[in-house]
Amino acid sequence: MFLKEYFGTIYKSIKSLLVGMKVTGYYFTHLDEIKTEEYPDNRATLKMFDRFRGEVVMPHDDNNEHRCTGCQACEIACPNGTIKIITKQEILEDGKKKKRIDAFVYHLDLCTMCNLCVVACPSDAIVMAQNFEHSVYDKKQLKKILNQPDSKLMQGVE
Amino acid sequence: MKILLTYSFSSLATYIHNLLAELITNSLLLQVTEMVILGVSLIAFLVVLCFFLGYMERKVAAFMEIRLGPNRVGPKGSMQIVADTLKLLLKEGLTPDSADKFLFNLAPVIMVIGSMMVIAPIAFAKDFQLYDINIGVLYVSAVSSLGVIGILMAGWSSNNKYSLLGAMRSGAQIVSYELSVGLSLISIVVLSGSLSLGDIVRSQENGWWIIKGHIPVIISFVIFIIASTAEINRAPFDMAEAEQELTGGFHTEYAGMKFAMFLLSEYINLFVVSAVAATLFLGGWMPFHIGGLDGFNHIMDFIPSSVWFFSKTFLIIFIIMQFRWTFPRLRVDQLLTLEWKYLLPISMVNVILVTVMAIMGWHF
Amino acid sequence: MGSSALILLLLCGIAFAGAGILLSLAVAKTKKNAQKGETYECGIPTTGTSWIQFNVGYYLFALIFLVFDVELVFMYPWATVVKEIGMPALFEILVFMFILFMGLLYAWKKGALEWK
Amino acid sequence: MRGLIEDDYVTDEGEFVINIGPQHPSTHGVLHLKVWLDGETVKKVQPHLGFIHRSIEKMSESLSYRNFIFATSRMDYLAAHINNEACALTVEKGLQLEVPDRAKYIRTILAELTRLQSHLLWWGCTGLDLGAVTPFFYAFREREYIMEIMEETCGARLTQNFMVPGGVMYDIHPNFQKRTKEVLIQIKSKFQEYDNIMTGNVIFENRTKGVGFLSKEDAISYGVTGPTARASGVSCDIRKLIPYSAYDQVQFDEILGTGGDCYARYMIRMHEMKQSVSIIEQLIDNIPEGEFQAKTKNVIKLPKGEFYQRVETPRGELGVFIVSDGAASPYRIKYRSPGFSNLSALPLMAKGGKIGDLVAIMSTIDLVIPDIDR
Amino acid sequence: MNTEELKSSISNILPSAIYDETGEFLNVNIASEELYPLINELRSNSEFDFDYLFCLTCIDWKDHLMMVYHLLSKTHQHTIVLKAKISNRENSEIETVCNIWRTAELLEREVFDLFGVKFINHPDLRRLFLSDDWNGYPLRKDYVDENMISL
Repeated sequence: MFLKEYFGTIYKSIKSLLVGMKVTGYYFTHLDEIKTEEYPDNRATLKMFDRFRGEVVMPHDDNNEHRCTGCQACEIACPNGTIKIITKQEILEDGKKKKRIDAFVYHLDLCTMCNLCVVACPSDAIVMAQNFEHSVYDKKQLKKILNQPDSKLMQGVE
Repeated sequence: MKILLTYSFSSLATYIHNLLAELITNSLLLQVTEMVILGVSLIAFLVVLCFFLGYMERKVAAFMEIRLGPNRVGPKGSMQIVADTLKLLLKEGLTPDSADKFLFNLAPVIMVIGSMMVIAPIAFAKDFQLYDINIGVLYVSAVSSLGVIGILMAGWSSNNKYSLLGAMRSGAQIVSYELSVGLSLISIVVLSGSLSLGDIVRSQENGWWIIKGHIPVIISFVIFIIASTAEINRAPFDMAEAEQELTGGFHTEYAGMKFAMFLLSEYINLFVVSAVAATLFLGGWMPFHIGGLDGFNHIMDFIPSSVWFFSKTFLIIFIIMQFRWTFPRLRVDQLLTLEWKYLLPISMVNVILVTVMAIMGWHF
Repeated sequence: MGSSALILLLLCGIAFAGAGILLSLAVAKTKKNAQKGETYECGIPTTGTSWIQFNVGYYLFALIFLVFDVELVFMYPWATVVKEIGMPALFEILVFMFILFMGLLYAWKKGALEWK
Repeated sequence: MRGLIEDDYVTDEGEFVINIGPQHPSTHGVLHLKVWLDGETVKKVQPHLGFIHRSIEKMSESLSYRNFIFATSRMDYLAAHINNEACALTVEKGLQLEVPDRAKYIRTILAELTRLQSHLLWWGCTGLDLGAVTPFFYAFREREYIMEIMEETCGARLTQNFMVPGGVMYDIHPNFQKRTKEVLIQIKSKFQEYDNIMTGNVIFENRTKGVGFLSKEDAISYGVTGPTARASGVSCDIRKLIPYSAYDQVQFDEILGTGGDCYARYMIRMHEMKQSVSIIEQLIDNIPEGEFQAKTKNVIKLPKGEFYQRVETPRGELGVFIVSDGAASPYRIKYRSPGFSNLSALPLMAKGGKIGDLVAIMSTIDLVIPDIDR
Repeated sequence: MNTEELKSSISNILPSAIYDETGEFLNVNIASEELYPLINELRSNSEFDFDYLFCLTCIDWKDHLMMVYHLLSKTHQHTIVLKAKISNRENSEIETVCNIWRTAELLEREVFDLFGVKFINHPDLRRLFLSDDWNGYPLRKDYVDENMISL
């Protein structure tokens, strides 16, 4: 009885070990199963999903116009204080004073890509970009001003 | 073709000797020069071997883990291990303040010596053997266990608790598995009737022992592979290192070149163990012969003996590597249970079986 | 190549390991500070020395191993001649092995083969 | 550095005290365990926490009800989605807001995908902790498919932040259903492989069977939840007991074990993966049409009161306890994290085992350190 | 037991308990001195059998601290919330419950660490997350951290 159990254990053990080795052996002989993504080399073909949240950007059209009215909804929505909107008073052609953004300051180093600012924006002025290569040598470079120099508010956006 | 088939260690040595004798007339100087050449070529061989084994291990591991493995440095990443060695060379070889400094620095040297000494009786090809010791098998099993001294020394002198635990584990482990290795070696000695590795290879002229000796020899082959994997501290028996438990075991405190020496000796040990297994069970450099079939044997002879030796050795190395990348690690008490309750009794009975087989002539 | 090979290998080992370590000493940049000299214990200062009386279950194994290893060495000379002597050698080793096996069983039943 | 005062380290003569963590390969993060050893045997374990304590509870007190959800993604980062869901459910409970069915279904599917990927990662890490490196990569291959689904629909791989009070942030991606079904087929075909390389392996069985026993009484008393408790026979699956989201719409089994050891915990999780696959299969084709988000006010204010929501994360029961004083941000938030209670049972389980057992126990109770420290 | 039965049973043990049913669970408000006898009864009496303490926390109501115990019975599947009011804010003390539910040991250490409530008879009352030389109790409403950056 003891011997039967003893050799039964040995048989089962060796069998289980061989079954395990079969799995690794299979992958060793099937190199097409390799799943490595050679990241910096596949940059050309690497396509991020369009919903991927990499950083906040402010799209500008060809006339260097953006849609940000400076309402600060995103600034309030942001949990981390990532966004700081600096406004200025601008005198329009008809003489009225209007609040316009001077600088849309975005601290990428504080951002957690939670998307709440994009959701909060009433005029769809900011979107999430798919760029994810953010590493820089100096942390200060992560402070970005999203509106381009001399850009204007798009016509019809209030 | 002729030269390729008939080269031997002695003819090569004579050739170099003659070449040097023309240049150097002083006989002592001549001998020293020859020794230096031999020594340097040995070291070069071992370093290249270790580089290759390191590269092979990475690639084998990578392919089993559905990865590509090293592929940046050199063609197909083959220079990766050279780059790593350079990195280790440039690293600061720290010695902890509280360590026993002399033993701490001596341990890696002992490890390397221990593993280098074992290659003396190994026949790399036909007539290509450093020293055919007449008690070769005994020598191999004696010297190969020198490594445990290095491990114990390293673990104890580090004055680190992980290291100490690792050293204690490997002490128990290597000491135990020594027995099974010895017994499975004895079963081949019984069959071939000689302790010399050269004789053992020649005794397999008409068939390797693993084929001639059928089941009992296969059992001792399996036991030998398992026990020697444990002897050289490789996973799943890497209790002394046990990264997940002891962060690095006996070499936790080692860095730089001192650490590289442990790595190096691990790879030399791996090679030596596989070479011994290939020699004893798979015929070493002996081509695949079947007793009686002269024509077939003759064709097999065309493949150089070194190719036979290395392909067998690397087959076994591959199997041991596959163990490492497939199995979880045993626990320290299970390790000893495996040896004392399974491998040792089985190999003891197996030796008797082999003896009966040898005396009755039941092998081919 | 005779026994000088062993001396050569010994020297090779010493030369190689020594040269490697010394070379790295020469090449590597060393900058010592107190933290580097500390014993590694996962980033927490270690408590006392590790050189204390230490309870490992393996002393027993070492003892059993000594017994078995001596017996094992006895078997090498026997193994070389067993084929020539034949049956008498087999009976001798059977008795020998039987006693050894009994010893192992005794140790097993005594619980000496459990790591505590 | 905390907990490093001298008298903390005074030990009896001849005792061997070893620190496992915070920088240790098998603590899965910065957990510090002080272990008293007798040879290889563990006499006593004392966890020291706080290395990654970020005071999310205090932080949430100054965040609005929309914003505090994102902070919980960083708690149990392997189940960020379920944490977010728990918070959203609590806020909805406070607002007495009816969530559209579509949102419920999407939440449930994503939660189960999260559970699946968390268990896959756990499976790989268990192998890694026991010394088998290769399974880790197999698990990651399948996990990567799930991460891709997450990335495509939620926009992020780990910290999805897809939950808003009242529903989900966006509607599902058009590829979502197709891709999910493909992944499920892929994963189902791999379960046998997992069994071959780990479950049936004799070394693995020896390493886990009978190791780290936790009795049913102890499990309840220590507040252990999730697969760890279910392995001891405690019925504690919140998805069954108090169904939330769409869990009342699906058929699934609560896996209960009896062993209470590492092997039982392992098997519970292996079966749970299969259950998760079956839950997703039941829901994926039946996502109802309609709104994916209920209308909420711009500034959410919870009525005065206390709201408690329990959900089942891959590690156990997560409780979100919100005390509101009627303002726009919570007065007090307490996260009852599963890992915290599970960890408290670790000293009990590890006592008397070997160091190797300690590692096995740690990996089978599936600790995620930020979840413990918060 | 349903809510009414729970209420009447608890009233038998502790007549001074005040009930609040506005929330999801039955809330029982008591004073901190009355806690231990009641909670011991709740655990050991097989009619209640509250064997599972699933949440233990503290709320700082500015003028007093309030310990909150969420109790559940695995056998009867009923839940109550015990709220013990600690009037003395500066020197807040309450009896430990960690000999009744072992999970309380770490949870009470957490409360001690972050609220400064001292648990009488707790076996190992030390800081849990913060360092031992930390000043103040961060989750109290009057806690001021000079290093804190306001966003």
